[in-house]
Amino acid sequence: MSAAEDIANEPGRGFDRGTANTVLHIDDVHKSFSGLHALSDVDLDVREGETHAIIGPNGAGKSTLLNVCVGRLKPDRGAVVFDGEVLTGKHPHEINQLGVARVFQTPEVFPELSVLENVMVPALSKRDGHFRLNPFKNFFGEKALRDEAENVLESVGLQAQLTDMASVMSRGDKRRLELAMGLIQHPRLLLLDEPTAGMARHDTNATIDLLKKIKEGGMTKVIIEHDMHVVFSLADRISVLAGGRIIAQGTPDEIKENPKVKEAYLGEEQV
Amino acid sequence: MDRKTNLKDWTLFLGFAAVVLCLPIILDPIGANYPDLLQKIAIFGIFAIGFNILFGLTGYLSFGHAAFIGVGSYMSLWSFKLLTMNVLPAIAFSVILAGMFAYLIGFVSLRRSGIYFSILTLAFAQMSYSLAYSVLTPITNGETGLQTRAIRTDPATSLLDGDIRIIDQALGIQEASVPTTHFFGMAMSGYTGFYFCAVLLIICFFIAQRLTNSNFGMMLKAIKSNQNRLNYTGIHTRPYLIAAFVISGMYAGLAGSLMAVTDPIAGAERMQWTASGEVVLMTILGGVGTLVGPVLGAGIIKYAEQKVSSWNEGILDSFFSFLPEGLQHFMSGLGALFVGEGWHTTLGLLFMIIVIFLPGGIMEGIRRIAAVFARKSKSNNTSAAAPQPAE
Amino acid sequence: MSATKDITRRRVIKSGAVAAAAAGATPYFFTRAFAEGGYTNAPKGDSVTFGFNVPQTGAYADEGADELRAYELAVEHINAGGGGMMDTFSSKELKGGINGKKVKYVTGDTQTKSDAARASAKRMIENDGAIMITGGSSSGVAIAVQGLCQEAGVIFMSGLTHSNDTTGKDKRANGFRHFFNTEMTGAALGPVLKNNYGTDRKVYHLTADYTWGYSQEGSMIKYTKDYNWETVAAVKTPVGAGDFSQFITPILSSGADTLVLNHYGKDMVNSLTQAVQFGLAGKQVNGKDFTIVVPLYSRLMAQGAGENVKGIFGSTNWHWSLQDDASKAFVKAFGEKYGFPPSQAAHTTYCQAILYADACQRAGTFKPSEVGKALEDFEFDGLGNGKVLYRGEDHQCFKDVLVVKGKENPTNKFDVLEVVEVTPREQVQYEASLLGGELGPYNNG
Amino acid sequence: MDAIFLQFLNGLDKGGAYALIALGLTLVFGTLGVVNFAHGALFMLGAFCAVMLRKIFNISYERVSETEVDFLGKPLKEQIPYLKGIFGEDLGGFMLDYSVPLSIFLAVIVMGIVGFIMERGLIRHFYKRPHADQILVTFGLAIVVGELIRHYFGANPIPQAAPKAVSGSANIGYLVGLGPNVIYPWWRLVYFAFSVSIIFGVFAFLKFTTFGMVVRAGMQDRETVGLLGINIEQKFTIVFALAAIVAGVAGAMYTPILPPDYNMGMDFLVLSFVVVVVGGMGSLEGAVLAGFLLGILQSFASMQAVQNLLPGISQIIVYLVAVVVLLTLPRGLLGRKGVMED
Repeated sequence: MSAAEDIANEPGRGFDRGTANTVLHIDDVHKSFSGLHALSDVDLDVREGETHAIIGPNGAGKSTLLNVCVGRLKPDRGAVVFDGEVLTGKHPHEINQLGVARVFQTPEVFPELSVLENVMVPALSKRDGHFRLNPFKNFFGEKALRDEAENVLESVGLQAQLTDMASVMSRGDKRRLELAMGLIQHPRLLLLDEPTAGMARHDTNATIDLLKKIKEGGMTKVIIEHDMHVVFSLADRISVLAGGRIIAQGTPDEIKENPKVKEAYLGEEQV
Repeated sequence: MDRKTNLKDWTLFLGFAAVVLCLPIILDPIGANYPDLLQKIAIFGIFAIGFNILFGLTGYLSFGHAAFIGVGSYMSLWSFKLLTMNVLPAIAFSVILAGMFAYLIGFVSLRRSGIYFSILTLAFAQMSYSLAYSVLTPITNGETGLQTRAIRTDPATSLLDGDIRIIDQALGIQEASVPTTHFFGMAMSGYTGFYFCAVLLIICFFIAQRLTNSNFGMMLKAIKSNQNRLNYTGIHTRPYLIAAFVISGMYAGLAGSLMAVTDPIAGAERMQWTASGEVVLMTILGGVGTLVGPVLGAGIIKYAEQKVSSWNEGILDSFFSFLPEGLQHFMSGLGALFVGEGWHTTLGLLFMIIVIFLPGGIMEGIRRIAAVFARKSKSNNTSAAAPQPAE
Repeated sequence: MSATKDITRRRVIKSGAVAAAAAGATPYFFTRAFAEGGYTNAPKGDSVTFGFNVPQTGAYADEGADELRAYELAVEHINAGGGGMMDTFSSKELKGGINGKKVKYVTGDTQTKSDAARASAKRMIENDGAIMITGGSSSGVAIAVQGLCQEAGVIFMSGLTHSNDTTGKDKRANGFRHFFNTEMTGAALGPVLKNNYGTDRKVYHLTADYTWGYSQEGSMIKYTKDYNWETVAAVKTPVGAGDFSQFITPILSSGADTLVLNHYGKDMVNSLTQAVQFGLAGKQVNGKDFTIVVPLYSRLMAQGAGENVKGIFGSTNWHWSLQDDASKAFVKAFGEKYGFPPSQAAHTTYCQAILYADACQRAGTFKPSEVGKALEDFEFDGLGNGKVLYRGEDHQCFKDVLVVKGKENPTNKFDVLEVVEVTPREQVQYEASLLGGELGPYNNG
Repeated sequence: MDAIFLQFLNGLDKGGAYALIALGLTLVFGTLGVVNFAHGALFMLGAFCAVMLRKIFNISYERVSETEVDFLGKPLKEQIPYLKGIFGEDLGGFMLDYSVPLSIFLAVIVMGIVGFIMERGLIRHFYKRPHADQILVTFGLAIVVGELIRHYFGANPIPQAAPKAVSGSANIGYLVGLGPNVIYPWWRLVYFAFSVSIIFGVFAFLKFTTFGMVVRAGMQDRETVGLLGINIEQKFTIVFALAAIVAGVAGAMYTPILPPDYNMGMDFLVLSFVVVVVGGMGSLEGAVLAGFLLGILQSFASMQAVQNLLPGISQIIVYLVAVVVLLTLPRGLLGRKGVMED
């Protein structure tokens, strides 16, 4: 936390906290791993209610950027501001409590818990905060939350597996569970790391439909995605990351036409 | 589902309570029906249940829980010596002090995880043990152990050798020699002592069961399952871990206190790392993460320690007396490797066999057997009702 | 797999039942064990059960095993009404069995831990119906078990326990000690040390960091200060330290010319071995030969220290090379049965068993208060230590103390100590009030 | 000054033993990912190799003595070792005298076999199991091995003499220009030299042989090495046997310093774990560094001046250091990220 203040109070830094309708503002973020620049001079604004896609070739720094946003990595320079609050230097759980949820690329579920419990954990976290010592509140008595959890699970198509252990699920089902775990928190900002990777076409379409539905609800989303079909059917705006830098930004149509993007990314990808 | 789960929980709880209260009858055929062993099973059952709240739910393996046993025992003894022979304040103070001590150790140790956490707890417990054995002799009476004494007549007598028992004295209770511990007049030795421990064991079981099924319990399980993910879900895991550590420390404190209640003496060796190891073994032997398993494990290990160690060669000889003489000697010689003074061998082999073949402990074994029977009865039913294709 | 499991389980259950049957005790429900006869475990039928509580695992397991051998021999002799030291014992009351009952026994493992020792003693009392408990190989355990026996209302005849407290401030009416203590060791060793090493020495103490160590160190200082033996330093060493080198090296430059090792058991073996390795024994300091003293010797352990004990003084309760009739009879009986001579642990426990049996016979009952009275101020002879008094005031035996020295030219591997002097009883006897404590009344349960 | 120098020597000596035990332990951690609670038992088995060799050398025939008598007064049956009969008085006597150093050869063979069997028969099946399971199964094995040794050798320590040539003390005070009180047992100096050379040997083995390179790569990244098509499993057997041998020879050579008994493995177990953790799990250099560091600190903490200042410090110093190191350096002195943190 003090690190965040340090950055914010750094004399002469006085960085930009973004404009009024900006939810997430990434300000001049640098990150390097033993000399290798993973991110440099990254500036990014995500506006209220939009679905913002970040695309880029492998190794472009997309996951690093996401990790910087949720507090897994500390940037060498720069800061991430969410809704006027500096996230940089905060712990992951604090960032989540502010309303930023992340859906992981490789499913990071709780393998030894049931599907329903997997969704109940983030639901409880949303309701009770980062720590609540209530040892005698029976988990099975949480009627309202459970109904909600079941609804969310139904929306991702897992209603038939409520009591299954997450460890025995298929990879695709785990991804859907991941999504449900993000959705149940009704986050102000949902970060999705390749939500459809490894899914069959049919499932991908279902996921797109689901994400569209959520969009109607007004949730702000950042999606990292490889699948251009997904990107162009969902994104309001797209940022293209290559070699750790943002090389282009704009609406899907703008990006489609951008020669730099074509060169760096689309060309090779759409073979 | 609500009602079904509830029903299952209550059945388990009532079944457990019934078995615990009937232990004297159940254990009689194997020669284990005597107060001391019964008390020890109940006390170590409490210890193991508490340990399982930490280890079974969160996966954090503490090698220092014996320290809390020691704290509980010493605190109880001092309550007997300074306040009253009634066990109520002793138990209350012990549990509170053990909780505080656990908070201190947990606060520091839980900054690390995995084997580093284990070694930190081990280090704290070993330091407690070493100091209690030597430098802290004025508080712990070192090797001899802290004991209750008669009321001192001369204020110059050290408190180790003469008690004051302020409350009892104020109440004007006359003491003949060294008084015994009691719960409002109910003596805490023998079978009453066992039933006292048994009731506490049942209460502890109930609490642990509620904890396990609570939101809190689920968070602990989530920590074990994937602590990293939990952070990104907005949960601050450390307070949960500290809470679990303190609760299990309080269970250990209660167990230590009960050891002093049923037998008012407290020695430093209760805090040695081997004692911490013992509870790990109990938990794993019975079944980590299960509610009944740790108690079962505690019972088996205490039985082995008390009874298997007493089967000396004389008993072996008479057991094998139906064999021809040469064979009899051979068999009792072979048996002596495993029972009597060789009982440690049996214990070691038992751990190996359990871990190799039944990683989920005895409870998993029971589940497997139950599953076999269930399948059998099911297949009987289905074959009787209508021919179904094989699975 | 499951078949073999089944068998072992059944066997366990079965032999458990055998154990109970062998103990001659029927399991009871909700009844106090001592309802009949007016005292705990009053024997029914034609047998009486002794409880032998010795270390069978842990550092003192070998001593425990030797104690157990001696107990078995004692039971044999008691039931036969003769053999071994029974024949030389001055009291001739025992005529096969005690009060017309045969002696049986149960055993338990103290693990040299107070908790475990109390637990196994409780098992023998509560489950196996033991009328008395005896054994043990350390003072902490002896005091813990003695306290337990007082509460339970049975007699405790302690085994190896050398701390003053056992019959000092922790004495109990139901507890009796045959072994000597640190006070007597000091009183016996002091003059011998002066005679051999002269006056005005500078002494360095290495002391095991627990109650017995403190007590032994105190008594050595007390009984040598008259000869101007001045304490240079007294350093506490952790129990079970293993390597004592870091405690030994400072001795070289401390100016001390005498090292007293207030260690017992494994600590003694290790610290002595290492002190000799460091060349202490051969040095010259202050114009005197550097000297090492081990106040309490155990032959079993001295064997562990091998060559290193040569010429080193210490005290012991009894040694097999004594040439009186009783000792010779005991060594013969024991040696013929087991093939090697008995240790002092074996001797003490054998004596304790015989003394208890004899007291019961003389009292005509097993009731602790009566048996205790029969033992109080009982004077006897013929158990290998000359004339012995079981003092009534503190239930401590007073007898001659052996000052021994590591033998220079041992003839066999058991022959590691030689008796230098037999310090007469009068010289080591002290007032009971010296060590404090209250016996309290007998407890019959 | 003398005292400080001697304590330093003591520290090096202890540190050598700690480092040798910890070395194998951390090697097994780092490569196999196994927490081996039976490692102390391997050290103890090594020590009993020395006991055994002396026993074998002392296998004797009996000759009834005409003059001497035994403790029961019967004619003494003298024991004459066959060794002397076979090799003659000189060579036989020499072998008896040097039985401890010679037992290194026995220890290498025995411990190699023990390590091989243990890895193939038990450890192998526990690579993927939780640490708690590994701890329990190896702890069970340690108990069983200890009890078997007790069954055959008894519980009391069995002294082993160093060869006569090095059984005395070296007057090293003159060598380093200190007073005449600076004497130190030869055998401890030998042990120190021995431990240093074994440590260097192990490091050289891992550094300069292809096998060692594979093992070190495996310690860095097990999966990659597996992907390279190298049969890492087979290498693991050799690594484990190597760890067992190092522990074994360390134990055998330690016997003249500390008479071995069946429980010495347990005594060293906790300590060696602390050493490994302080050094950093899976770090060989860390284990050596921590071994010497703890040895030296332990020696100095035992000095009376220090004890007067902080009573009881000698008992807890090792654990205190562990706590301080782990709280300030999360992965120990030289530990790498990500090893054994789950």
